[in-house]
Amino acid sequence: MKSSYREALRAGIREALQRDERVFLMGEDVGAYGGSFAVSLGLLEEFGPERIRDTPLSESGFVGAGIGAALGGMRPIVEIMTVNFSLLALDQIVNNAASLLHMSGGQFHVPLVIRMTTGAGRQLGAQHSHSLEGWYAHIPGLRILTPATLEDARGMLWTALQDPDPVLIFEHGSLYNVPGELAEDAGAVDITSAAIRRPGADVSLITYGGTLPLTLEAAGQLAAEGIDAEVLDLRTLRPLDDAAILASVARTHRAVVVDEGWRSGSISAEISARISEHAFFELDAPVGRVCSAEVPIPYAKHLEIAALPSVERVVAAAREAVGARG
Amino acid sequence: MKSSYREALRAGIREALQRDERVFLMGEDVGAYGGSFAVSLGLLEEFGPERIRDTPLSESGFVGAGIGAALGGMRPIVEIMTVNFSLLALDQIVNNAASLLHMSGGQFHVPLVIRMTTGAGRQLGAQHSHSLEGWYAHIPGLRILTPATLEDARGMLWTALQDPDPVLIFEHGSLYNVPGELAEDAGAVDITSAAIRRPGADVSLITYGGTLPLTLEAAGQLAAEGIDAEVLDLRTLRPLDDAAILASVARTHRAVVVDEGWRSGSISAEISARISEHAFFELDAPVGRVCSAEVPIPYAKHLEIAALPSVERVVAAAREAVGARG
Amino acid sequence: MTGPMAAAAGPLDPAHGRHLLLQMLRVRQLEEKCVELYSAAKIRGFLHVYIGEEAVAAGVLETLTPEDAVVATYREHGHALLRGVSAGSILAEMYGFVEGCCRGRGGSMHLFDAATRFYGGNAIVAGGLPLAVGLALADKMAGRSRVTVCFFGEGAVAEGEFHESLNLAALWQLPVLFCCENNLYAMGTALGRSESQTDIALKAAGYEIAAWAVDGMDVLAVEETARRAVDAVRAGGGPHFLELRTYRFRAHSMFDPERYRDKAEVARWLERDPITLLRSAMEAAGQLTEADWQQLQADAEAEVAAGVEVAEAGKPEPLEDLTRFVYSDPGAWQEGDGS
Amino acid sequence: MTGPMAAAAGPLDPAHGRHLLLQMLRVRQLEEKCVELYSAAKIRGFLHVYIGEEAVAAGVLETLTPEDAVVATYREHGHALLRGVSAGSILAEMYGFVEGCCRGRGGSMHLFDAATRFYGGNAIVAGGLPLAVGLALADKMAGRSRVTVCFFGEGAVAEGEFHESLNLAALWQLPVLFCCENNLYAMGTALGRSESQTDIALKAAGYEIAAWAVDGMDVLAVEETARRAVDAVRAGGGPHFLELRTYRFRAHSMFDPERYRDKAEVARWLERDPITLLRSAMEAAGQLTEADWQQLQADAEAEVAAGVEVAEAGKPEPLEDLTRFVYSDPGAWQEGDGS
Ligand SMILES: Cc1ncc(C[n+]2csc(CCOP(=O)(O)OP(=O)(O)O)c2C)c(N)n1
Ligand SMILES: Cc1ncc(C[n+]2csc(CCOP(=O)(O)OP(=O)(O)O)c2C)c(N)n1
Ligand SMILES: [Mg+2]
Ligand SMILES: [Mg+2]
Repeated sequence: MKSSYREALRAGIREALQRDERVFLMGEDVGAYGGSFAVSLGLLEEFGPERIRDTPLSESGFVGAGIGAALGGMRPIVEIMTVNFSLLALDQIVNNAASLLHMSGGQFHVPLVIRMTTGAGRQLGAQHSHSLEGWYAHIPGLRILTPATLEDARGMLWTALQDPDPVLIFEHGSLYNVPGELAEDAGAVDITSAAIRRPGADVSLITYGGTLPLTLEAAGQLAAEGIDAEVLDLRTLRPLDDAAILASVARTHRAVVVDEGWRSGSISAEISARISEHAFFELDAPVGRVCSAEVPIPYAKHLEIAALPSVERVVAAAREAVGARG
Repeated sequence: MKSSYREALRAGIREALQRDERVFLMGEDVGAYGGSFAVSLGLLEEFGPERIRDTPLSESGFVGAGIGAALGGMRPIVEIMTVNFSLLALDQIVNNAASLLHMSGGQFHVPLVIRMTTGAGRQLGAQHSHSLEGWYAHIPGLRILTPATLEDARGMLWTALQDPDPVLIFEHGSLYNVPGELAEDAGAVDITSAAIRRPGADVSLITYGGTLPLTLEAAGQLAAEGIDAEVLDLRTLRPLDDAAILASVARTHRAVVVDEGWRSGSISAEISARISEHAFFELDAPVGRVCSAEVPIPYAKHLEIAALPSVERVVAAAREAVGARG
Repeated sequence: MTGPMAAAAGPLDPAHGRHLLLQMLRVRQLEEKCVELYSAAKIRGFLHVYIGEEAVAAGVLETLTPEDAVVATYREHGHALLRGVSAGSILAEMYGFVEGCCRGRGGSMHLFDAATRFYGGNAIVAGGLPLAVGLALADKMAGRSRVTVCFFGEGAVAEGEFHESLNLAALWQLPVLFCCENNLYAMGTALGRSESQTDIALKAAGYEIAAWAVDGMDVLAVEETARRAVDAVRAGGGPHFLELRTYRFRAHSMFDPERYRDKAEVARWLERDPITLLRSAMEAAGQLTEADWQQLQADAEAEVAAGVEVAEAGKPEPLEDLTRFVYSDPGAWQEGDGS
Repeated sequence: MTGPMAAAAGPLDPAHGRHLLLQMLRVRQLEEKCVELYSAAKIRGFLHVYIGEEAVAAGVLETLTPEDAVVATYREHGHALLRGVSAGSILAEMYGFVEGCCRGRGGSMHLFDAATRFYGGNAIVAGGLPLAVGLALADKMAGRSRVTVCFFGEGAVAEGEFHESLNLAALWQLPVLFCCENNLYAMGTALGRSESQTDIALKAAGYEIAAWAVDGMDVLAVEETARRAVDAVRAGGGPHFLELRTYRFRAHSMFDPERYRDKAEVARWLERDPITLLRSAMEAAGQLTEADWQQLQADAEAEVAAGVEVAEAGKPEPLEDLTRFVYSDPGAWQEGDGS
């Protein structure tokens, strides 16, 4: 059936609400407004204000309340409008959600799911456009998901809700309107492994979330030049699926990571480091990285475009990797 | 003259207060209590409550007020007791301090210095022991300093205060009591370059802050086994001194990064990635990393020790780098 | 202290009345143009207009001197314009051009202007309040008798930063005027669904901050009350707080389908359009002729048209400068700068 | 509603009085022992004792059922003990041993216990308040008539999270009892130097939360007021708030040289030692003999001594388990768990 990424997310939320009465959705304007990006449109009418719970503008307060509700036996889905605003709730996320199980010696599980919009591309400027999912992946105790496809948008939530530990789901803002086909019976998907979205032999293009479409496009262009690129969609940034990354690199001996985060200290740095650590003598070229320019994302369209990963930059990085002596 | 790291920090603060009347120190218990780690002890008596300004427990509020005061022409030094608490102020640090200059098209400089304690080793448990300086180094617009020596504790502050942009200074809690010799005329130091603390030819041990002492100790042990390790103190984590890193690796062809941050997505990952990118064909072994175990730092002494970088682990990593085929 | 204040007692000086009318008209016309330009895709990103709330910025900003400072939100075109940022520079910013007040880096939500001490433009709800506290702290420590005015919506009251900021300002008796633009909604969330206690001025009083509620549709009342508050702040009376009761006539942003309020409510508020209210009052008092009115409109239109011309003639920042201003240009900043 | 409440009207049942005395003594003795063990380097890290404040935890916790939940701070040994966590498990935790309630991972500041629904132990000031709100939300949504009690110091009132939490609890009418332990200092910061308005109960009232201030040195008054509040919360009356006026007799932590308050002030408060107050009152009323008192002390001492034995016999967690509990053990958690 036809679906957009947004509709796939909504179907996932609806299913969770239907299947488990402990599930509820909480966040700013998820109800009466219909969701700031219309993901939860219509759910208030269907499930009522207790389970589609509008909150005041209190990110730290309602994220912390989500943690408490999870401790109390509920299965909250907390929506934060945009990743930048999640910084207001970081104390709760890091010092409580990610730490409680360990600090309590294994007693207190936090089965909480936090969803938020991430990424640039819509000219929203520096305070609405960061890509911090890779940054969050630094924190032990969290699981970080980045659905890039309709199937994952539809299916990751239910699996995340079964996880006894806190899961953060990052939805790239530029994906919401992406249309596609979704199986009628699409449901929960695995959240532990990366997926090969395009097999290839010459170079591994490793990406996730919002940059998957352009990476696939780059792979298409590379194919036209005779370079057979494999596209690996990480899907989960913490824990990383090392086996899938290394298996791909073992086949191609060359890798480029495509990541909308700022380059320094990015998840792409981690991937590069791991590949070096585990496949150093198999690599024929240094691991390339296509990241965002290290700048608070600018408003002007041409500057924003220049700041972000692009098909051209991925193609160029792949060419360079393939052309390197080795 | 004799000085501890703590006294060196205090001397730096005192000098700044004396030299520039726009400088003031603000934070929780910096005044009447004498500073939670006694860094500002005695300064209230000397400079009065306007300039040694105790704040309520409002991390976001007073860090933001520091940004505003900097915009208003002052030169605030804001103290946050411990890096974990800085998460409460992260919105102000990332969305305002780091972004204002760029968002305003170059109009609004934020000459703010934020100091905080970082790191583990004192059995304070998960909510007081994180090492997030490398994580902060991901943010464009910030400068990240990690004084490891008495000279740097004494001299980095003044230079940081001359910087038109926000500077974060991370003081490792285990260093405060470190004693040593400090020149009578010790003063401002450069904050742009890394420093070789021990020259060597066989392997580069790259570190900063709290792990410098143990890395030097490891180098000493390695010397006894005939491995001549160079110890590079990064001093500044953003921007990284790439030239110094690459020059050291060009000499040794082997590198191990020692970093108290959690391994995944750490500053050590970034260093590893950069070395691969710029010196791939000169490396004789993969870049090694000695980081903290990926766990909220446990209270129990034996667990805490096991979680942190140690002399033994550095020695082992250096041996492995030197022993690798290449 | 928390009931709405009555309007100015004295008779209105017609010239001043026309001036205030013009100020509101300038904002209205500028924003009507913004909406048009948004539809024409000249402006992108999020765009939040202030239409209906103009009396607030017009009344409050009237009471400031150039040395004072202003902090606002993402709904700040009007504040910027009335603070003295030119329409051209505002529009060019929204076009993303170098001629914009932030060289195109900020856009609608992030207008800044050093010359007029306009400190934004902040797209984080409540994010500007601590900045205002700090600006006021700097003035107090330097012994300057300047005032910092901080605008924010009633939605910001739920954020912890609101409370931390009010407490700091009151504790340290800082020269800041907090102006809460209570338009009853934060996006789709009605005040009663976000605050257990909906009397906003009462919250400030809880910090021992003098707080007055005022009819934000009556520009004269706003000006009168703001002047009293600004004078008190400037005289060293510590922070003051105004709750300005107003309404946004349009959607929250260009994407808002307005499912959360009914048309009848909007219609009722439209009858209290601040521009119409002042215009009618002045006409009734014989202080405004039809010709005056036409002239004011023409003046506002001309200014906006000139602004559009500036924007249309704007140039994009060269791509080489993408990462400029992440850190200060060497030498761009002199020791002693910053105030 | 904000003046201190008077003590219980009715006559005291002697057995209950002795029980409360014992509860306070248990905490006092446990902590005296902790201080001793700290000096002997058996306990490390930060250690914050509650000595002087025992009437608060004793009085409040007396009113709860096992189904209720408790959230506290880093100064929580007493709350943990009186909630039912054994002295042995608390002390073993501070020794860093597997027998500790958190297997040695938490230490003094991070005591947790699922069996007694003791949710910490939180070393981030105000960090526990949102958790308490969430626990109460879960109960309300599930239709359970449980109460969540949240303890925090008056220093926490300056944190934004305090305000966000009170507002959420009031807005959603959640079954939570906020207990502010106002001991007048946050580390070295006196209340008057951290709050522009120092009447804490008034702040809660600003959220339309029923708030009562009570003499926190009078365990009977605490119990009486807490019972009224807990009953009201349990009956669906929404959140309630107690300000418990108390004093910490000792330094903030083991590192605090106490430069910020003078000895005379401490001495004055020592005269209001909650244990002595109840003991004297009962002695005066002929409800407590010297033998009773000796017995209570001996009981408390015996309990602590037994606890020390447990701790001394404790074992360290094997190093292989260092990264255990970062994520849940597979199978450790059943679908349906969590309440
Ligand atoms: C911290 C934060 N949370 C959420 C948002 C998204 N958001 C933008 S405007 C807005 C409503 C704010 O309402 P109010 O403060 O009343 O101001 P108004 O828009 O009515 O002028 C929201 C929720 C944001 N920008 N920042
Ligand atoms: C967010 C945060 N800021 C600062 C600290 C350091 N700190 C620990 S306890 C304390 C004082 C808290 O005072 P109060 O809330 O009154 O509780 P009390 O210690 O008096 O029981 C401070 C500042 C902290 N733990 N967390
Ligand atoms: Mg509003
Ligand atoms: Mg206190």
